[in-house]
Amino acid sequence: MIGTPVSPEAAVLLVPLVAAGLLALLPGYRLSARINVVASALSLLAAVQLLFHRPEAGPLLFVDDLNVVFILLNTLVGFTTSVFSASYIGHELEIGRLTRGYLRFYHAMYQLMMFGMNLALVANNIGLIWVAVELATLTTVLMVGIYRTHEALEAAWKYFILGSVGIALALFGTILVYLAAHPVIGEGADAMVWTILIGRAAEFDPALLNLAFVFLLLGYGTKVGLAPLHAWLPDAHAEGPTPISAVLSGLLLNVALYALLRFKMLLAAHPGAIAPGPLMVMLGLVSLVFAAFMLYRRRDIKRMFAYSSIEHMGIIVFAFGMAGPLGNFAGLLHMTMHSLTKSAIFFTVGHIAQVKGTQRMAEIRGLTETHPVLGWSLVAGVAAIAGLPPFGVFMSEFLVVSSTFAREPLLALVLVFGVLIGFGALLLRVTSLAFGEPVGRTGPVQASTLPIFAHLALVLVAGLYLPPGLVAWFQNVARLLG
Amino acid sequence: MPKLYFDIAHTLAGSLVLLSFVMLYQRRLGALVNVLALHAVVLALSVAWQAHIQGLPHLYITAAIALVFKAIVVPMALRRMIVMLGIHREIETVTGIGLSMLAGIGLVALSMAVMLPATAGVDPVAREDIALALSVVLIGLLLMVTRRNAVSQVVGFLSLENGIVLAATGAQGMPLVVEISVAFSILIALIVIGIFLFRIRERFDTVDVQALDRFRGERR
Amino acid sequence: MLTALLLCAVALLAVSVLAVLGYGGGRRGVAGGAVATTLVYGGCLAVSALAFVLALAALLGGVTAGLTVPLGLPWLGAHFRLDALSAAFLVLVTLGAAGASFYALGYGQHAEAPMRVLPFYPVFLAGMLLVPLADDAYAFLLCWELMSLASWALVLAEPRPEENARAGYLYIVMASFGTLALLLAFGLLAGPEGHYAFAEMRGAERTPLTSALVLTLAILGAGSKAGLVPLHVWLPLAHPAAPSHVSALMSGVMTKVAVYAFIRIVFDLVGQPEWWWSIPILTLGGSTAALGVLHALMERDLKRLLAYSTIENIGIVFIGLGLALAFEASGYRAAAALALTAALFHAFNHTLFKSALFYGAGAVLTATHGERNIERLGGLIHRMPVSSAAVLVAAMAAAALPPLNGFVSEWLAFQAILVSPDLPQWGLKFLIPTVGMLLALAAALAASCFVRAYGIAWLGRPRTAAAAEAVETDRFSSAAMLGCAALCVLFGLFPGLVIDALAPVTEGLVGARMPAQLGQAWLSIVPIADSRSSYNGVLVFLFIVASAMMAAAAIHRFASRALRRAPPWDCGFPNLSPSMQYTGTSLSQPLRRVFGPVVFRSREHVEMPLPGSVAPARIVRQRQDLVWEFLYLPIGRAVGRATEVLNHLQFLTIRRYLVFVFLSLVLLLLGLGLWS
Amino acid sequence: MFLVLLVAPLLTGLVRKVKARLQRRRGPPLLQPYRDLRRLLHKEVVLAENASWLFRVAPYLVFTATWVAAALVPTFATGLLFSWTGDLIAIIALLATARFLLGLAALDIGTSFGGIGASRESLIASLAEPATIMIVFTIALIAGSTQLSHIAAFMASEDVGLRVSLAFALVALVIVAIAENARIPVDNPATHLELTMVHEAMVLEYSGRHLAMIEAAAWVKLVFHLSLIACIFFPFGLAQNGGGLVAYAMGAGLWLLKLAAGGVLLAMFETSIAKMRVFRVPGFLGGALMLGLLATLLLFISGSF
Repeated sequence: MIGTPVSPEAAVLLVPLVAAGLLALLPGYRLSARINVVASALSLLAAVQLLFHRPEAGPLLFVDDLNVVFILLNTLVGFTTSVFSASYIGHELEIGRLTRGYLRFYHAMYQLMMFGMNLALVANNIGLIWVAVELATLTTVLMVGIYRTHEALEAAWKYFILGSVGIALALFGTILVYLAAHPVIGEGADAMVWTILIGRAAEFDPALLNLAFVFLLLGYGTKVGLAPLHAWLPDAHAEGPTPISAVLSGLLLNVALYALLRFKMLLAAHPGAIAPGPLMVMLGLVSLVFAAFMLYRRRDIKRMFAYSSIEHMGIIVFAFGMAGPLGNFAGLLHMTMHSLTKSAIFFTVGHIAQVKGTQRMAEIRGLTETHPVLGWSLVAGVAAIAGLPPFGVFMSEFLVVSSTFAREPLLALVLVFGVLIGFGALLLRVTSLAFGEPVGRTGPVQASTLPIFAHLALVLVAGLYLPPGLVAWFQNVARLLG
Repeated sequence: MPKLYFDIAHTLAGSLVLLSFVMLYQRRLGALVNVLALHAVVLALSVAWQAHIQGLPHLYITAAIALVFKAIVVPMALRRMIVMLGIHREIETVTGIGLSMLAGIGLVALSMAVMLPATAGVDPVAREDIALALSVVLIGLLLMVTRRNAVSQVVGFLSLENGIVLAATGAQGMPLVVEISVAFSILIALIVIGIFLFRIRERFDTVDVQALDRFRGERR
Repeated sequence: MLTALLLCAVALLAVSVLAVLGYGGGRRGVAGGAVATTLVYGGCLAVSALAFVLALAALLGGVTAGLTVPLGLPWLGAHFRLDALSAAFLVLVTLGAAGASFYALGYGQHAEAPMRVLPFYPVFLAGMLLVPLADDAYAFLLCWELMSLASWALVLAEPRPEENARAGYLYIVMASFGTLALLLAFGLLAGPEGHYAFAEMRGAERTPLTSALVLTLAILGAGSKAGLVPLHVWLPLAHPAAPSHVSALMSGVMTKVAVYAFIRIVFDLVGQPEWWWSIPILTLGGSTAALGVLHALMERDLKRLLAYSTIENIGIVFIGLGLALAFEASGYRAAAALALTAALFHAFNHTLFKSALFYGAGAVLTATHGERNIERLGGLIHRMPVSSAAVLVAAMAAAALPPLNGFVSEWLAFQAILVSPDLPQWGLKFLIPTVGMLLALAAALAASCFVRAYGIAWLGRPRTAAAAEAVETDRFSSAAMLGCAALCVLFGLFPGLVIDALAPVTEGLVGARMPAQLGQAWLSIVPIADSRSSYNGVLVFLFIVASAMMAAAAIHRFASRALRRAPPWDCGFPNLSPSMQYTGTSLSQPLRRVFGPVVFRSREHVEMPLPGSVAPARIVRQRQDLVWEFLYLPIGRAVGRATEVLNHLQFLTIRRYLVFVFLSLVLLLLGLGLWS
Repeated sequence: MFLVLLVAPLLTGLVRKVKARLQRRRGPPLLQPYRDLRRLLHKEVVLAENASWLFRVAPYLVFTATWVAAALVPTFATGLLFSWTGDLIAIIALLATARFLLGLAALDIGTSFGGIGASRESLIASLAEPATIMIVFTIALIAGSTQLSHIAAFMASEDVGLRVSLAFALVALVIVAIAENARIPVDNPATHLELTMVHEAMVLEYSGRHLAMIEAAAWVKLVFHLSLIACIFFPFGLAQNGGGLVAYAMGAGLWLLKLAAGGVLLAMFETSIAKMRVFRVPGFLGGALMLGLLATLLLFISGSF
């Protein structure tokens, strides 16, 4: 990409967009799958370039330390998911769950969704962020419903309606922010440019900012999957194709969270506004505890991990709500780790569901005996997501819990309670899934284990050793977040 | 003159709230759709007025979209839907009409209480607009959650969205308003299409897949 | 020294990686498994033997060293430190590890699926090796959880029967509970700024409330790992589920690592203790000792029985720790040193004899193809002479009988109790004698328990064909057992060796040490003063041996030497069949009748068939673990109910979900309105 | 040490004689136990077919453990040779060792009687032993030592006085001694009735020299307990360390007298009371345990010594 006429931030957007167009036209799923992988790889390259080459903030696009984290994560997981998707989708085609036409649609939508998410991440205009999030949502809605079964359509519909309401609320919040900025910055697009807003946030009307934040919290919070706004999330994860579940959990939630964080920074920059922290802490805890309890009665393996995503989003939002250098650092780390781990889990689960021909957990047992690689990957993934060392999630949970307990013991106790409850549920399930008397089909696997191993290895290394460069970067971001 | 501007804007926004209440009050679907159409017309007027007083011609586009799409196309589609899907003409409510009216009044009070102190520094036209818009949004949401059948829920969502457009146009010089209203229209169109496609009769959430198969002309 | 120890841990991890790679490399099949087993356990043995030498040298040489590795928390690094306490526990850990590895060289060959054990075993060892070395909260918890996780995988190494999976689940949940408690404790110790290094924690100022909270959390965290009642429920399920050498490690060593954690936090990091801290510890310790042994007495599963006995011994260790805390808080440093030495010594002894006992259980398992129920064993002493001798010695040590090591440490604990009237606090004046009674009761019941265990499983006549056809175990296993038994005897005879070796530990923690023992006449041990109490294992042993020889010689000289084999007499009852022997259940029946109704709410009722019916009459016993009944089940039920109630939220209509959105919005707006 | 061995059968003989006399029988002669012993020693051993080495070794070990324990009690003089080898706790533990081995031996043949015996013995022991420890606590707290010689010396000195705790301890110790020695009302040493025996059931399979060792051990144990009571609670006349031959002789004579008195009292007690049901024994011993605990608690609380 070096020396290309396109600047990296534009490349991050253009590659998926062009690829989407291309994929929409091209028949043949093998080729499409490859193009999909290549396009994702190119986006990743472009994103990596952003690390070294930081463009000036424009009125529409800008890149700073914060969103580079998200973009990089986004493109990375997008890339690995596309690799996974290539093998996954092939199998779906074989067993006839999808037709070729739908596959073409699928690949195009995949890139379009990546475009939407990348756009939301690099956008400098709060209106543009909103549009991009909506785009990403709509594309995922279509993908969730792609199997066209009763359940899939229902899930997509639920996602669509709840998402629409959320989006409407977010828009109202965005308008209110504009309204707050308007007397200070003046009319026009400038009053929606984030870099300008943050600079003068202290002069805004605090009450209006508060109000805006309530709407934005609920609006984007719906996308993040915070309870009690979460209802779309489990079904969407469970009924859609597994690569989409991975991307939803690993990426889309992050994108919405990113939007939320931007506005949180805006509020934090104003001394007179309400502290956004307590609200986020509250919602985070509610999500965590609620999702932890919900994990127990799940029968569908993907739905269970979807609830686990809610749980972790709760922890992340909690961490960002607690703020402080440790809290933000932990939140950021946890988000990264969660994305990597959860997508790895979904990769594994996808293959498991394909091998076993079912997503019902009662019909999947004794995996470590019948399919050692998948079984142990699942165990490792669950151990990682449950916050067991030496995986990275442990480090972030360690930081969140220990830093909170000294400040707010009660909150930390609730947090620990929720974590423990969730842990119990996850381990209960993984015990029966991975151990015990094998049940169900024992056919061979054609799994692409590379993405799984890559993610788990990253998470493992992160639990033991974080490179100083990364730490400095994250710490910088944590400072940015206040 | 500014007084007049203000009064007209105020009246239009106020009548939007009033119409929202009328929607809450309606028991019959057909009438509800009619009120929705009227709601959209008033919105279009209001937007146009804003375009006039703010001197922003592109807002006329928004007004036109509101008029054509929301006041004519969507209500027509909804009426057709009622006929085609054989939806009950009675609206099944969760709470009594009286109660939802009371709740609506509470919501308006809430939005005033929240919004007016918050917008002290804002231009009075926008201030009134935004407060009333919030009321419309909240009542729209209330409509969605207290009505059991799909059409009235769509109506609720539409009025919610009208409130947002009102707010967006009220905020002076806000960019992207047109784009946003277009995006929203797409959303609404999708919802309406979705209801058609999935034959969602009574409830918002049971998808009739068999109907869908018939519609697509293929059997699995 | 420290670096070398860390390298040992790394070497263990490397062994594990090699095991996985070897597996991935495709060397499967029986032969490959055997080679891998030998290689892995041989490697572990070599490394842990090396580490043992290093740790021993460090302990005796008084080495302290610190090291920071750029791992773990980025701005902190992983701190490691070697001091007397960690060296002492390292000696224990590595000794246990070396023993288990050696044993497994033979025992591991019988494993059905070696690859489910081999990769995790070295990791488990590494975790236990690293915990005592860790010197910051993150490294500590990381190693701690590494240990838990690896042992969890080992518990699940034999995933069938289903019970084992359940045991593993309960174990990992309790372990995680413990870790979270420790995490919170460290969070408090570290303060809001996050001073996670232990060195910083030691110096920090704390309010009494914070310290008390830390104590509570340490009890919860370390106690759940160690198996303190009421956090013990997982232990009798999980320990036996693992392969026997791992059971030995879990019971003998891992619980001690938990004790280490407790000592490190409460004696070292928190700072000056308050006197009342000892109350919960003593209470828990006493009840743990008594309840553990009572359960052991009722248990029919050989390995589970041993696990319950572990609980008992942990109780004894904690009694010692509680006493030490009480003394230290009141400034009686010498007495504190005595109590702490008793606790540490007992921990050490327990490692030795419990390892031997679990090895023995493993040998039984191998010999009888997995028979763990003592009611189906019997007569093994004839078939397995070497193992039976080693196990007998270990059982006597576990029953705290002189001249073995188990007795010495309990004796020290009694001595510590006898100093305690000096304590000024009234609460302790009531509590300590009671705890002393519980300790005595536990010791006596332990003797009964091991009479029962050994008598039923090893003596008598074989009750099943499997037991009748048992064969002596392999050389490695018997050598490991004999080694442990020999050490039990050795430290029973020369307890002064251990006591003096522990002196730097107590000096470091409570600022005093027991008087040097090796200088005493005739190698006897004198905890406080000659006139107060003393004990001489060697002489007791010599006396017994000498007089036994004398008696035997005299009898053989003067008495008839005639001997005739005949069927057992049994009061003239002819044709005894093995099933007419006393069973373990009937053996413990009197004690069950005495303690059962209170402690277990046990019931017996007879199902008598109607006259004329040919159905057998049955006696049905019920025994409940009240802790399980009144603590865990309610929690489980509460969670169940909560999930059931919340689960309705999964099946709502979209409209209802919208209601949630709507209500959150209205609530937030209301809140905002009220706030402004 | 050997003195104990010599006296033991005599004491048992005495107890039997007195009992018989109290029951208006003539009873066996005083020296009958010696004869029993000799007879047993000269008989051949009938060993069960499936007896293991443990079964054959146990009698010797049981005997010696008891014997060593008895030898550690300052019978007639304090500061005997090697008395610092083990303190009171160690002595009790030695007896426990003996009991442990005997219990194993009882189970070795695999008969139902052995099981009954071991089972009941373990019940008795597991209550008697803590009670003993509590008594030890009481005494040790008063005397400031667990060394028997020191205790005896302290008790013999003037500054003891009368104490409630000591009385409790005495009663408890007597109860324990009765239970430990398998006397009525806990056990009946003379019975071979299946349902009532405890100790006898355990040794049912022994014969010949093995039985002789076991019997001797039981007799020594009785001497041990009586001497223990004597030396702790009635330490008068104990020869002090290095007190000269006369003092030793005096002490020995007094000790014999004390034993005789104890034996007579025991016999009287045994005749005047009936044997208990096995399941009433825990109550009996539990009483001892409670008394011991109470005594210790009182001492802890009074804290005055």
